[in-house]
Amino acid sequence: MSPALLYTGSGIILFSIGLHALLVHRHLLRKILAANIMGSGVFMVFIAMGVHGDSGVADPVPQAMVLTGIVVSLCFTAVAIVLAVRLNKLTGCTTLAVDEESSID
Amino acid sequence: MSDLILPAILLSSLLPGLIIFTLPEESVRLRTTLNLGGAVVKLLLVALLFFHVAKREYTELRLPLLPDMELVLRADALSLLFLILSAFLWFLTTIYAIGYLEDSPNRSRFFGFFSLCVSATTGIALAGDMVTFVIFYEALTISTYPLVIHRGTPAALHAGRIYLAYTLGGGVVLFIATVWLRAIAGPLDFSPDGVVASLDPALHGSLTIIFALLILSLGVKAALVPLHIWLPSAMIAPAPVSALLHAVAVVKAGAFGIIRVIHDIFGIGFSAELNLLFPLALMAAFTIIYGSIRALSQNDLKRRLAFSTVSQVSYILLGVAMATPLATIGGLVHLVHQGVMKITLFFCAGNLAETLGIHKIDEMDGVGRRMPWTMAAFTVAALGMIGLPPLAGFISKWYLGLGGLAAGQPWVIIVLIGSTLLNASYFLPVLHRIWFVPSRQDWPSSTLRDGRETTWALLIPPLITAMLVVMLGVLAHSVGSALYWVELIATREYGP
Amino acid sequence: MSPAIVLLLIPLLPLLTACALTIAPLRRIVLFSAPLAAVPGLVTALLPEAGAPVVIPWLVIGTHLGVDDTGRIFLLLTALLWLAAGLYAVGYTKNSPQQVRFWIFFLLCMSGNLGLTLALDMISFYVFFTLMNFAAYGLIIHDATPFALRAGRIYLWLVIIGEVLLFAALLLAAWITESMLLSDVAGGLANADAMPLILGLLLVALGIKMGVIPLHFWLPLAHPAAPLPASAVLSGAMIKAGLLGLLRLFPLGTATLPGWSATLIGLGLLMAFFGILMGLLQNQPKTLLAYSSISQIGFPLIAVGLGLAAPQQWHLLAPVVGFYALHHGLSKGALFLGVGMAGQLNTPTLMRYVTFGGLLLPALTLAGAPLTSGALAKTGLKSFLAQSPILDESLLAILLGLAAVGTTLLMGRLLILLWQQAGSSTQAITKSMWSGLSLLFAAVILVGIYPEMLTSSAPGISVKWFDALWPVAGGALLALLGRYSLRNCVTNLRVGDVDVLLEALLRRLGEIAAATKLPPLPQLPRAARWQNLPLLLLLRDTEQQLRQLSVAGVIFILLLLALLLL
Amino acid sequence: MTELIVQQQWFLWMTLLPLGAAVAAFLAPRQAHWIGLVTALLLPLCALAAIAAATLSETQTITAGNWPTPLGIALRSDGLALVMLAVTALVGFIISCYALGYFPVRGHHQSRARYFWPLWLFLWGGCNALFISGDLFNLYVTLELVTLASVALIALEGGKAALAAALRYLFISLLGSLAYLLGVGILYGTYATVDIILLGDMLAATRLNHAAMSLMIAGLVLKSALFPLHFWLPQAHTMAPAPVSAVLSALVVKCAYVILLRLWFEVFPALDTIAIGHLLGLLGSIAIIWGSLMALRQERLKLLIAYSTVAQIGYLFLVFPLAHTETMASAWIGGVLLMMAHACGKAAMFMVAGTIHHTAGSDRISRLAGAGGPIGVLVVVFTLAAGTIIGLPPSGGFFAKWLFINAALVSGQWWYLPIILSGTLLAAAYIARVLGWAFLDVKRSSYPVIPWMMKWPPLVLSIIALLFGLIAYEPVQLALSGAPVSSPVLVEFGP
Repeated sequence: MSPALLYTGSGIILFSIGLHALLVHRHLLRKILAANIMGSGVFMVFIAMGVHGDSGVADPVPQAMVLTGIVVSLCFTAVAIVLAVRLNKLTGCTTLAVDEESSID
Repeated sequence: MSDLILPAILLSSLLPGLIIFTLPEESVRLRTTLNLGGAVVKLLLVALLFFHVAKREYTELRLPLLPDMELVLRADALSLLFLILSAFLWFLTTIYAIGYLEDSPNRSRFFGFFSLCVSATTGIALAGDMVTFVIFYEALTISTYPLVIHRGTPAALHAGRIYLAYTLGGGVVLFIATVWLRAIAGPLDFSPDGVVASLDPALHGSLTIIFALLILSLGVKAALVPLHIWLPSAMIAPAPVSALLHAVAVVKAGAFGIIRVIHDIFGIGFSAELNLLFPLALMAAFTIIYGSIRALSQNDLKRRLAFSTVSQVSYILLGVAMATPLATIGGLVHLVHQGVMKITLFFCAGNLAETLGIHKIDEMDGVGRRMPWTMAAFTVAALGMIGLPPLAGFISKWYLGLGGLAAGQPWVIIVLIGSTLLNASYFLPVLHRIWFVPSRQDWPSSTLRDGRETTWALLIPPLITAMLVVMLGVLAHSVGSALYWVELIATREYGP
Repeated sequence: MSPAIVLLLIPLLPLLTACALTIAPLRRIVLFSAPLAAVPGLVTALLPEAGAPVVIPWLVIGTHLGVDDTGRIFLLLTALLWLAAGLYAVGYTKNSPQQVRFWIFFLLCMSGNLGLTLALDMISFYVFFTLMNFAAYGLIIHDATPFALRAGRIYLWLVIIGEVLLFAALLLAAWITESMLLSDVAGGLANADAMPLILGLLLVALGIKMGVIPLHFWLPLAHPAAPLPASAVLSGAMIKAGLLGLLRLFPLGTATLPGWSATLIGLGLLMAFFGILMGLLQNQPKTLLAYSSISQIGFPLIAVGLGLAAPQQWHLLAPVVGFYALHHGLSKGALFLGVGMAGQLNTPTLMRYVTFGGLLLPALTLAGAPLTSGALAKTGLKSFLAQSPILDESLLAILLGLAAVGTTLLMGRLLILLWQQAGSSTQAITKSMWSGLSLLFAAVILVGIYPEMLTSSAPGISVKWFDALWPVAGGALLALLGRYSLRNCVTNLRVGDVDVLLEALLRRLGEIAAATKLPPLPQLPRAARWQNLPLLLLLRDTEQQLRQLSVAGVIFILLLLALLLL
Repeated sequence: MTELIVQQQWFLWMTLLPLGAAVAAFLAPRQAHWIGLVTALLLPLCALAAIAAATLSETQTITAGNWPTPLGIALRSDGLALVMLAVTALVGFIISCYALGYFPVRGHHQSRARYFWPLWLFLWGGCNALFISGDLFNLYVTLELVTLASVALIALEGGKAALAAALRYLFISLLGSLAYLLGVGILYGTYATVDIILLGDMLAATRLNHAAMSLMIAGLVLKSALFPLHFWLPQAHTMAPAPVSAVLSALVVKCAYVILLRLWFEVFPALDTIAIGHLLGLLGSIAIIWGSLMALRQERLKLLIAYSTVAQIGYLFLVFPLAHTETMASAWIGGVLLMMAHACGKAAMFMVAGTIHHTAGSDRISRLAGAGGPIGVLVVVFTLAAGTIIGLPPSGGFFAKWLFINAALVSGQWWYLPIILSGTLLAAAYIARVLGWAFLDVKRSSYPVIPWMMKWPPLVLSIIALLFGLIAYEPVQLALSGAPVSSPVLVEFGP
C-alpha cells in the first residue's frame, strides 16, 4: 500500500463520513464541522495526487491548490458560523427547522 | 428608400403603442394624437407601398436571426391585400375605440396593446417566410390576450383563459410543424410555386402530416370547427376589440396563414397532388354550416355575430381549398369583404351596447327608430353577409360558386345555398325586429346637442364601412377594388 | 347625356329619391314628387329609339343594360303601373304614421322592378330582382297586423328560397355558357347536360314570384296584406318579373322541349282554373284579386309552354306573351286601385256610377270582352294552340273559353263584393288617387283600342267577336244568377290554402323536435379550487419532503451512484 | 485605436474592476452606491471593448503571473465567455440601477444598502472570473467566490427565514463544490493538469475518468438546482431582496451551468456520455413539468418566479441528450441562447416582483387584484418578460426552443417534443394566472408612487428580453467563435 493510495483512501473515507454527518446531524455546528471534514478529505486526495511516479518529488501544484482550498473553506466556515450564531440568537434554535414558506411577509 | 417602407409600416403602430404604454391615464390628447397619427402614417405608407407593388416592384428586407435563419419582410400582392385591409380598418377602429372607451379606465393599457396587436397583424401580412410568419403570429396571440380580458370581469378572465388555451395550443403545434418543415425543406421563403414540391417523394408522408398540423394549428385562429370554441367566448371583449378580432386581426391571421401555407409553401399544384385540399374543403364546408346553425339559437347579439364569423371565415378556406382560379378569387376577396362587413356589424353592436345598453337580440325591438343610421349600416352589412346582390358578400359567393363548378365539385353550391338560407334566417329576424316591431322600451333620448343618435366617433366608422360594403359590391370591377386586386393575385398565382 | 347614364337613371332615380327621404328637411318636397321617379322609365319605353344596349364594365362585375323588344313592353308596364300606383299612394299614405318608411320601401321596390326590365346580364337581373323582392317585404308588412306579419314571414321565406335557387341556376348557367349575358343563356343551355336541373331551378325560383302552383300560396296572403298601391304593383308588375325571367332564361326559340312544354301548359291550365275556383270562394276583394292573378298568369305560362314546343314560332309568340303581361298588369293594377275607391259606390251621387263604370272596364278587360286588350291577348294566344304537345287544339280552345267564363264570373263576384262592402270602406279619397287611377284607365282603354300607340310590339290580331263574346256573356249571366241564388252560401267562407297545410306540418315537426329534445347534460361540478387537485397536492407534499436535507442528501448520493454506473 | 482595443486585456479588467470596487465600497460605505453605479456603467463598456478586441483578433489567453500552464492560471476569452460577460454586464447594469431605487441611500434600511453594494460587486467579479477561467480548479475557486457572496446576499434581509435559507444554501453549495473538487483532484492525479484545453485533448475513456466526471457533474447538478435537487432554490431566491433574487436567478444559477457546459463539451467529449445525457434529459424533463406545476399553484409571486426558474433549468439540461454529432451546435447554441434570454427575462420578472412587493405591501398574487390599472406599467413589464419564459417569438426563448426541437427531431428524440410543448403551455398558464389577477376589475385604494428607478430599468430589460431573438444573431455568432462545436446551427434531415 503506497502512501498515495493510503492518502486517497482515507481522504475518500473522510469525505464520506463528512457527507453522512452533514446530512444526518441537525445541529448546525455539527453540520459545519462535517463540511470541514469533507473538505479535509478532498484535500487529502489532492495531496495524494501530487505524487507522480517514484521520483519522490512532490508536485507543488496540488499543494498550492489545497492551500487555496483551505482558505476558501475557512471563509465558508466563518460565514457559516456567523449565520448560525445569528440564527440562534433570533430563534433560539440550533437547527434549520424553520418553516420558511409560512414565514415571509 | 423603399427598403425602409416595410419596417416603417411596422413601426408606425409599434412605436406609438410603446409610447402609449408609458403615458398617464389623463393625457387623452397626446394619446389620441399618437393613435390617429400612427394610423394615418401607416395608411399613407401602405398607399405608397401599394403603388410600388402595383408596378411589380417588390421590396424585401432581410434581417439575420440565427445562422441560416432570417427575418424576411416582403410585400407581394397578397400581403398588400391583407395589409390594406388591416391598415384601413385599424384607422377606423381607432377612431371608434376612442369614442367607445371615452371615460373608461385603463385606456393607456388598452391602446398600447391595441397598437401591438395591429403591429403583429401588419407583420403577418408582410412576413416573407414561414419563420417570420410564426413570429408575428404568436406575437398576435399574446398581444390580443390583454385586450380580450380588458374588462377584468370574471367572465372576461374566463374567456381569456379559453382564448389563450386554444390559441397557444395551436401556436405550439404550429411551432413544431414549422420546425419540422424547416428541418425537412430548408429555408421556407414564400414563393409562388411553393418550396416543398421538389422534395424526395419518400418525404411525402411527413409532408402530409406537417400539412395537417399546419392547417389544424392555423385553423384554431381561423375558427375551424371544432377549434372555434374560443371565438364566441372571446365576445366578452369591448366592441372595438371584437370588431378587430373578427374582421381583421385574429381570425384573418389564421385564414391568411392557411392561404400562405397552401399557396406559397406547399404550392397549389403540389397540395392538390397530395390530395391535401379536399379534406380542408370538407372541414370548411362543415364549419360554414355548423357556424350558421349555432348562430341561429344565440340571443346575445355579439355571440350570434361570432358564430356568423365562424361560418363566414371558412368561405375563405373553402375558396382556397378548391384550388381553381375562380374559387381562389372568391376566397381571397372574401377575406376583404367579410372583414368590412363584419366590422360594420360589430361597430353597430357596440353602438347599441354603448348608447342604449342593448346586448340581447330580443331587446332590439324597434331600435331602428332610435338609431336609424347605425341600424341602416347594420342592415346593409347583414344583407351583405347573407349575400344579397350587389353587396360585397354576393361577389364572394358568386366566384366561390363558379370556382366550385370549375373544380368539378358542384356540392359547393349546395353549401353556399344552405349557408345563405341559414344566414338569412339568423339575420332577417333581427332586421325585422329593428325596423318593423314597435319598440317596447323607452330608451334615453339623445343627450347630444343636435339630437344625433350617438357621438360622431361611434357613428362615422360604421357608416364608412357600410358604404364600403355597398361599394365593394357595386364597383367590384373597378380599378382598385378588392376583386380587381384579387384577380391580379390569382392571375399571378395560376398564370394568365 | 350618354345612353348609359340615361339607362342607369331609370333605376337610380327611385333609389336617389329614397335616399333623399332620409334627409328630414327635404322630406316634404320629396314625398310629393316621389311617384315621378318612374317617369324616365316610361319615357324610355315610349321612345322607340331609346334604350340601345350599353355595357358598363366597372359596375358590379360588368353590367349590360338595354331595352330590347321584350324588355320594352315590360318596362312600359312597370313604369306605367308604378307611376300610377305612386300617384295613388301619395294620397293613400297621406296620414299614415309610417309614411316615410312606406315610401322608402316603395321606391326601392320600384327601382328593382324597373331595373330588372333593363337588365341584359345575369348579375344585374339578379341584383334588381333581389332588390325588388326584399323591398316588397317592407310593403307587405307595412300595416303590421298579425295577418300582414304572417303573410310577410311566408313571403320572405319563399323569396329567400327563390333567391338561392335562382343563384344556383344562374351560377350553373354562367358556368356552362361561359357568359354573363342573358341572351347567351338560351342558346348555350340548349345542349347542356345540366339543362333540366337549371330549368327546374329556374322554374321554382321564378315560379315562386309568378305564383306557380304549388308555390302560389304567398300571393293570396301578401297581396291583400299590403296597402293598396303596393298590392297593385305586386299583382300587376312584380308578378311579371318572374315571367320576364322565364322569357329571358328559358331556351325559347332555340330548343324543342316537349316535356317541359307539356309541364308548363299543364301548370298554366291548372293555375287558370285553380285561381278561379279559389277566387270564387273568397269574400275579401283583394284576396279574390290575388287568386285572379294566379289564374291569369297561367295564360302566359301556357304561351311559354307552346313556345318550348315550337321554337320556330317563338318570334311570333313572344309579342303575344308580352302583350298579355301588359294587358293583365294594367287591368289588375286598375282593379286593385279601384278597390280603394269602393267607398264611392255608396255615395248617392253621380260618382257612384262613374266609379262602377271605372271598375267594370278593367274587369271586362280581364275577362277578355271584345274591344278590350283582353280579347286581343286571348285571341293572340289561341292562334298558337295547335303547337301544344298535349291536348287537342279544339279542346284547349274550349278550356280557355271556360277559363274566360270563370274569369268573368270571378269579376262579377268581385263587383258584387265591392258593392256589398262599399258601406264599410273608410278610405279617404284624394285627387292624387284619382289621378293615378285615371292614368291606368286611360292606359287600359288605349291598349285595347290602339295597341300600336303604346307599344310597337303589339300583335296585329283581328278579334273574332263571337269567340270573345260568348265566355263573357256566359260568365256575366252566371254571375247574375249566382248573385240571386247563392247569395247567402258563399259569404262566410274562409278557405285556407297550402300555407295552412304547411304551417300545420311545420308545427307538428316542431312538436316532434321538442318532444325528442334530450334533457340537458348534467353539469360537472367545477373544482372548488383547482389548486386542490389531487395531483397538485401530491406535488406539494413531495416538495415538502424534498426540502429536508437528509432526503436531498440521499437523492444526491443516488444521483452520484447512477452517474457512476451509467 | 484598433491596437489600443486589442492590446488591452479587457476581460481581465472586467474581473479586477468589480473586485476592486467591492473593496472600495466596503471601505467607503457612504459612497458605496456611487462606486457601484460607476462600476456598473464601466463594465458594459468593458464588455463591448472585450468583444471588439475578440472579433478583431483571436481568442485571448492570459496566464496569471506569466506562469505557463499547468502551473499558471489560464484565463481565456472564448465565445462563450464573452457572451456571458456581456449578458452579465447588461443584466448587472440594469440590476444596479434598480438597486439604486430599491435600497434607498438614506432611511432605516441603510445597513442593507451598505452591505449590498460590496457583496454584489464581489459576486459580479466572481462571475466574470468564472466565465473566463480556463482551468478546472480556478473554476472551483471562482464558483466558491460567487457562492460565498450569494450566501451573504441571501442573508442580507436578516430575518430568521432568510438566515435559514442562506445556511441551507451554504451547506448545499459546499456539498456540491466539494464533490466537484474531488473530481478535479482525481483528474489531476492522472493528467497532472487542470487546464481545460489540455485535458480535453488528453482525456481517455477510463473508469477513473468516468468517476471523476460523475462527481463533478453531480456536484454541479446540485449547484444548478436540477430536479430533484432544486429544493433549496425557491427559498433561497425568494428570501432575498428583489435585486438579489434577480442576480441569483439570472446569473448565479448560470455559473454552475456554464461549468457543466464546458465540462461536457470541452473536457469530456471523449467519454461515452450518452446514457448520462439521457439521465440528465430525463431529470430536465421532469424539472420542466414539475417546476411549472409548482409555479402554477404558488400564492406568492416571487415563489412562482422561482419555480419557473426550476422549470427553465430543466430546459437547459435538455442540451445534453440532444447534443448528438450532427445536432451538437443546435443544442449547444440553444442552451447558450436560453441562458442569455432567461437571464434577461428572469431578472426583469424578479425586479417587477420586488416593485410590486414594495408598492402593494406584499407579493401575494391575490394582492395584485386590480393592479393592472394603477401599476399597469409593471404588469406590462411582467408580460413582456414572461414572453421569454413562455418562449414567445421573437424572444430568445423562442429560438432556443426552436433549436431544441430541431435537434430533437433530427436526432430522432421526438419524446422531448411533448415535454417542451407542455412546458410552454404550463408556463403560459401560470403567467396568465398572474395577469388574470392583475386585470381583475377591482377598485383599489391608491398605490404609493413607484420610484423612477424601480419602474424603468425593468421595462428596458423586459423589452430587451422580448426582442432578444431579433438581435440574437451577433451574440450567437460570437458564441460560436471558438466554440467546441462545429456543425450547422439549423440542422436538416440528412438525404
